[in-house]
Amino acid sequence: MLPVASLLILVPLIFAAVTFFTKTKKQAAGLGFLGSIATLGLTLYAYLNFDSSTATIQFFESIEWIPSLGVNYSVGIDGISMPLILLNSIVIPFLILYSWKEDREAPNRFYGLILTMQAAVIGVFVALDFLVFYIFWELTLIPLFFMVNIWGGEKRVHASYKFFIYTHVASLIMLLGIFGLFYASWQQTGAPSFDIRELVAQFKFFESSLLRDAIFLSIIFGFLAKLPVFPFHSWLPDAYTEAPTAGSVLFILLKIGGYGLFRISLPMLPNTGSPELIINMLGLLGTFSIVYGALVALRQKDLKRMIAYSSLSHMGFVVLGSAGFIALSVSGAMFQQFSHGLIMSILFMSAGAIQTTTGTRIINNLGGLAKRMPKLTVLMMVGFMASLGLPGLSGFIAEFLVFTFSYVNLPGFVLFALLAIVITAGYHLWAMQRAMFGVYNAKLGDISDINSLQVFSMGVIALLVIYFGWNPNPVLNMMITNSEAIVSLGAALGV
Amino acid sequence: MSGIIDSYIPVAIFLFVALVMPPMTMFMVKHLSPRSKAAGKYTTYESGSVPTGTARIQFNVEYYLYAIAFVIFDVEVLFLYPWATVYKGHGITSIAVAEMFLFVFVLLFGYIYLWKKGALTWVK
Amino acid sequence: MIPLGFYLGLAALLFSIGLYGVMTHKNGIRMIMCIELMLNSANLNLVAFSSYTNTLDGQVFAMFSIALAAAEAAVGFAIFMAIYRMHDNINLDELNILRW
Amino acid sequence: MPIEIPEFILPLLPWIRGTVGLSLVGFIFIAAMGAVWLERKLSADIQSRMGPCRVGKYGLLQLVADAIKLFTKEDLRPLNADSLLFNNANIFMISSVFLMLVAIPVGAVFINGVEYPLAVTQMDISVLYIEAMSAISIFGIFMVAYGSNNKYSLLGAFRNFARMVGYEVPLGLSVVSIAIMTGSLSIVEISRSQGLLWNIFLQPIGFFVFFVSLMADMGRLPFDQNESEEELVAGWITEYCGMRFGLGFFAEYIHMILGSFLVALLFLGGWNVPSFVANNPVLGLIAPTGFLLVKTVFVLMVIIGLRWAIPRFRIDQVVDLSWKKLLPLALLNLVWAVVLGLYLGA
Amino acid sequence: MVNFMLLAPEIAVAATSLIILLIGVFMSPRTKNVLGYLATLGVLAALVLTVQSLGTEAVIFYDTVSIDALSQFFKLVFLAVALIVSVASIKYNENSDHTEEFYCLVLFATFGMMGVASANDLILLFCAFELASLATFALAGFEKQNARSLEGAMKYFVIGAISSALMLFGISFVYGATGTTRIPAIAENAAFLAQNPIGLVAIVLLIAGFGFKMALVPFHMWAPDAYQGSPSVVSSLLAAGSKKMGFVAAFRVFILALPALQVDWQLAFTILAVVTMTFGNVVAVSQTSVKRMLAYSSLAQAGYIAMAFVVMTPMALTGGIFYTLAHAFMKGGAFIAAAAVVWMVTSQKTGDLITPDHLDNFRGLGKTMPLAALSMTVFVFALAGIPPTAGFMAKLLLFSSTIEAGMAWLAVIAVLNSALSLFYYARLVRYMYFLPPDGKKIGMPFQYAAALLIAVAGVLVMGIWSEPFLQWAMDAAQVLA
Repeated sequence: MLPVASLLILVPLIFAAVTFFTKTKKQAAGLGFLGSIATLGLTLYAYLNFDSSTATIQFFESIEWIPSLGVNYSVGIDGISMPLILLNSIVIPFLILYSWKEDREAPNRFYGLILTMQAAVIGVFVALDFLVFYIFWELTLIPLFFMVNIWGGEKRVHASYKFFIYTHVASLIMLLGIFGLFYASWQQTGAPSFDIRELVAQFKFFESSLLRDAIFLSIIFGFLAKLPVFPFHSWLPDAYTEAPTAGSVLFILLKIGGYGLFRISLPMLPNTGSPELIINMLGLLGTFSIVYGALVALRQKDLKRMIAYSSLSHMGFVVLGSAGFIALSVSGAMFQQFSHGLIMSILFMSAGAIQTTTGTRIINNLGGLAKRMPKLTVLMMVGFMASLGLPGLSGFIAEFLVFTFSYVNLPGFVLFALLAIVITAGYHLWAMQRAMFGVYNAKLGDISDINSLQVFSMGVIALLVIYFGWNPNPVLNMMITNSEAIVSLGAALGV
Repeated sequence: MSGIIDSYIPVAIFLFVALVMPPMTMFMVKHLSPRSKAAGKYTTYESGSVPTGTARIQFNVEYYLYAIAFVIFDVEVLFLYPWATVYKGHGITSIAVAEMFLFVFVLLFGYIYLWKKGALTWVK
Repeated sequence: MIPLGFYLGLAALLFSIGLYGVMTHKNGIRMIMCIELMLNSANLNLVAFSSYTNTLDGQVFAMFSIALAAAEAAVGFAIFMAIYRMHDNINLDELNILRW
Repeated sequence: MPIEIPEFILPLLPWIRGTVGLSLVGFIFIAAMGAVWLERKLSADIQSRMGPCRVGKYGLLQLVADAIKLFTKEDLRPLNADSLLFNNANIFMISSVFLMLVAIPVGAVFINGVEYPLAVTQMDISVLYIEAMSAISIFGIFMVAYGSNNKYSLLGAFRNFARMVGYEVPLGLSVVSIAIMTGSLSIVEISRSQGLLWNIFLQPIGFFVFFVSLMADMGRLPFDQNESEEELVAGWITEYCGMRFGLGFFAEYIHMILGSFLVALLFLGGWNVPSFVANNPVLGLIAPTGFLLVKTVFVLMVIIGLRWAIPRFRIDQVVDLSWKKLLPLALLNLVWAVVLGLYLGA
Repeated sequence: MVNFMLLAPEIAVAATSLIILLIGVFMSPRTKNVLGYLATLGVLAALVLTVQSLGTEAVIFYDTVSIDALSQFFKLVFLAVALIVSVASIKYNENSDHTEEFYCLVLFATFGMMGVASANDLILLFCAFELASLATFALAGFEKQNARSLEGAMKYFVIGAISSALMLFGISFVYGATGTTRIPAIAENAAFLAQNPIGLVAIVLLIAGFGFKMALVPFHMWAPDAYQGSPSVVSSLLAAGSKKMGFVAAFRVFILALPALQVDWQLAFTILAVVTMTFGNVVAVSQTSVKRMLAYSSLAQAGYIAMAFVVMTPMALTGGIFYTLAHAFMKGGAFIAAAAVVWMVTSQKTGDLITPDHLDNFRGLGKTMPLAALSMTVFVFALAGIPPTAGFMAKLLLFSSTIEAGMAWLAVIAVLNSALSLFYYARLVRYMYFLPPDGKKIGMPFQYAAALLIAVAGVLVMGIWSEPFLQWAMDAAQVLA
């Protein structure tokens, strides 16, 4: 067996390093593409060798790193991380293809950063040691910061700093929580360890419920701010909007907040001082994000900003599903992460294409684009429909699972959140109608459709959206296996 | 302890006398000497011409360099004194001799440095 | 025997005078003089303690500190001299290129 | 016949010694007057002149006449002088020589073969003490020069300063070399230890360094750059007149005499006499002191004679001599002393 | 007979400096470059000797010198700094007539710092402290024609001299109350000191004395000026080396000698640490001179390290000690990078010549001097505590141990500060990479490059392969426990 987990980090990282030293745009893009394809190959290899019927860690590797602190370099893949790795590995080659023909300065850094980002995100997904986890967690900041800061829109400086400081503070607070966990468990067992699974398992043995709450809350704060959900989201619209298209897509692929929720917070949740309260809080945050995101999206004039807020709304489903805390609602939340990554990639790519061709993103300045850009319109339609949860597309599966099964535990919240479906449908269709259909806005001049590479890359993703809408099992199976494992911990406690 | 203080009591007496003597002498002079006033008597002497400007002018920086060199080497001597007094008849070990040579040797580097840099030359 | 308190009192007084001087004077030379005063008050302390505890460490210490004070003054004067050549005065108040 | 000292006097003994010792001041004053006379006469002889001869036999009373003159001269102070410095400078010069005097033994008496040095006080660090006190005089000189606000004075004082600074170090180093040999910084001990062999023979280089440095320290020709009459009028003392000048002048001569004593004590064997002389009840009282005085006068005459043998150095030559010649020589001597000490100690 | 081999590193450093001084005066300015290599060799030799002697323990010279894990760790710190500085200074001193003085002073300063690290006696501690201080005073004012250098040096000198007077006065009380200057003996006899108000006076004076060197607020006034004004290589020595000397002295004096007064000094350090880190970070945000910004960030870092005195668990001490080494590489390297920029600005005559380290001069450094920009990025990210760098590991140890000790509030303050610090570090990175450059690409002098690479290697190795360093730091902390 190949050491797939390590290779998944190393291959993009090495390609990124080489890409940084390329001279021309062609070399950079080519190398980037090669790197992402290699990663995709590795991922497929891992996927094919993956046993989705068990919740245990597979492809496990561990090397001693700092023994005096109990730090090991240990990585592995399970049903929580596999779909997200898959998502990353699938989207990034197409992202590179999508931006193949764009002209920008310093292409070597651009593609290098994309690959670095991929490595960092996969690193977070495969890490089984808190220190390794945190290192990759922080590493994701750097490429995104640069992405926004170099190639972003007009307010890129402001947006990049806001994003950087905001999420960095959140991760530091999470780090404090990790420290608390580490020392409390050290005291408990007498041996230092940074192993995620062991620390999570030790969590329930801590005596002081105050300590447990403090640790849990500070860790989950980091995840929620990264996700983000309602009160911690203020970096999101700026960063998503100001980022270049590839940056926005990378933001979408940054599923580490939700991943942390499933990997670390949910198994700990039943053992906190007052799980009921926390579940209700999470449900509240999720619901609020759904409704708030949808409402604000409705008001947006900027197409990209609207998509950003709709992304916030979608993230609410992740939290709501997690808070539902039964196997199917949690796997719904996981699936939401996966499908959201695909859908939003299409949407941001479309928005990017519209901006580059027409020079504007303001919905009111567009109009009738379907006549001049039929291919784009079709693809964007697929994205929008999936985003609003049309049955037969992947978005529907996720939302359906979340709504249906969260209702068991959190009926009130779900009923409230159902409101948002209407609004979501409303703003999506309204935006579509204004931007793509109707009379062509002559001011936009003579514009042409997206190029064939873009069609190809967006088309493949759209096809995947449709495919997973009909047959979610390839990823849903492993999600359910793991969700059951997570939830069974809580079931024992009667939550 | 008291022996040390005792040996300084005469010093105190002498110091007192030394402090008193000049003022007393000058007091005597004041009463013995004649007095006559003339403007020219109270100017400073500048080879007979009228003094110009103040005498409190800046002086050559070389004085400073000498002062520093002096301080350095005088302190060296300061450390040598206690060592010198115990050199004989106190069973001093060869290591103390070696250490003192090392000390002087290190200072010698400084000395050569000063010399080569011209700090010991009056007119550069 | 003179009580230890007298030495300590004198030393404290000298030290305070030195400290006051350092804080109020802006002239470099005066500051060095005040610092020397502070160092010497510490030496006085050391020697007084040495005689009252019947240990020699204090006297040895005082000797070293005298030597160091001399070296310190040498370095300080060198710096002030260079400043004087540039600014024609050594008022600390008037040296304010570097701030905030 | 041991002298019985009553119990109650013991604590007062230092006071008594100090007070009695003040008589030494008188002795030294007279000696200083003698030295001035000696210098004039000697100089005259060297230059085939008469020298003082009007007042008293061989002009012996010339100094008394000078003193009367000084006492009755008007005390002038320039208007732009700094009176605080100007008026009090003398105190420093006089203090310097007085305080040196306290520690210098001017001889010794042997009573029943037991040695009693004729020093006001005996300290175990007397050499160091004397060096320190000798250096005080420069404060006085500088106060005069700066206080009188005269350019010649200040120039003289600065030269004085440069010279003093240069020669303190070799002086100190040569004293250290002697201390190594003796194992003590007490002048009495050092003098006593030369019973067999004078230090001048053991450390000829050291003697040379010490003697030259001492000359410079005292400001004797050829090292009187601070006065250098030909260029600086009278150097630092230009504005001093009358008795003020007299006091400074006197302090210088006392300094010279004390310096001669030091040379005799440190290098020329001190008051050591063969033991049969010392044990003689009569000779023991006189001979050691007399022997020391003879040596001192000899040194004094050498110092005076050198004035006419060597012209005054330029200031740069003075500084060169101290830093570039005497200092290495002194270090060489130190090494020599250490080696000698090891050899003699073994 | 004393085993002189125990002092071999010190002897190597001192001998090198004397040899440099001696042969330097006989050389012409053209050939003096050799001296830099000689100094580097000497420092390297000392470094090798120190590493070789790791693990030995001895107390020599009548109990005045203590060779233990703590002293050896700090010797490594100082020698590492000296290595970086002397390599970089080869370029700085090119064609200078004062090369030998520069290296002599650098090595003397290092020698003094090493002496402080291994002092087991307050006399030696004070003397070595002063030796290092005096050498650095002179170094700070090394550019005699540069008004900034002189002003920085003067402020440094005046405040440094006051601090040494305060320290000496404090030491005199400690000596008076315990009757000894040996550190272990002081700890034994400290009972009287603990009951008497004199103890408090001594603590205040000592904290003030060491605090100046550590540049803790409010004793920091000199630091920004001196760091900004001094030649950059010297700033590197000051920030990375001389500051650590204050810490090792404080470790020795407070923790080893005065544990009886722990309550008092712990309280003082709590306040100082919090104030220092907050002040440093807040002020650093608004700086336009990079060296000054680094100076304020250095204050903040001192505040973090001072947390070790507050927490006082073995883990925290390990963290503090580890932090000093990490900070030596990070800050030392950052100042060397600044030195490279100053060199670029002055040799190319482009940009703001009056403040050659102005932020504007860092514009587009990624294009003009890619290596400097890249390593500067590594350093500032390390300073901000971003993994996988030494700074991250150091903060991890320090902050986590604070939580362990139940001082979550302190950890939160520290963490928020460290987040704030990212703001100005990121700004520097932005200037280097995202703003257009003024000039063309410039060949980087290999001496600067070498120094930067050493520092980068240090930062990364300590971050990635931390185990041996951690072990050393733990051993060192063991001495204090």
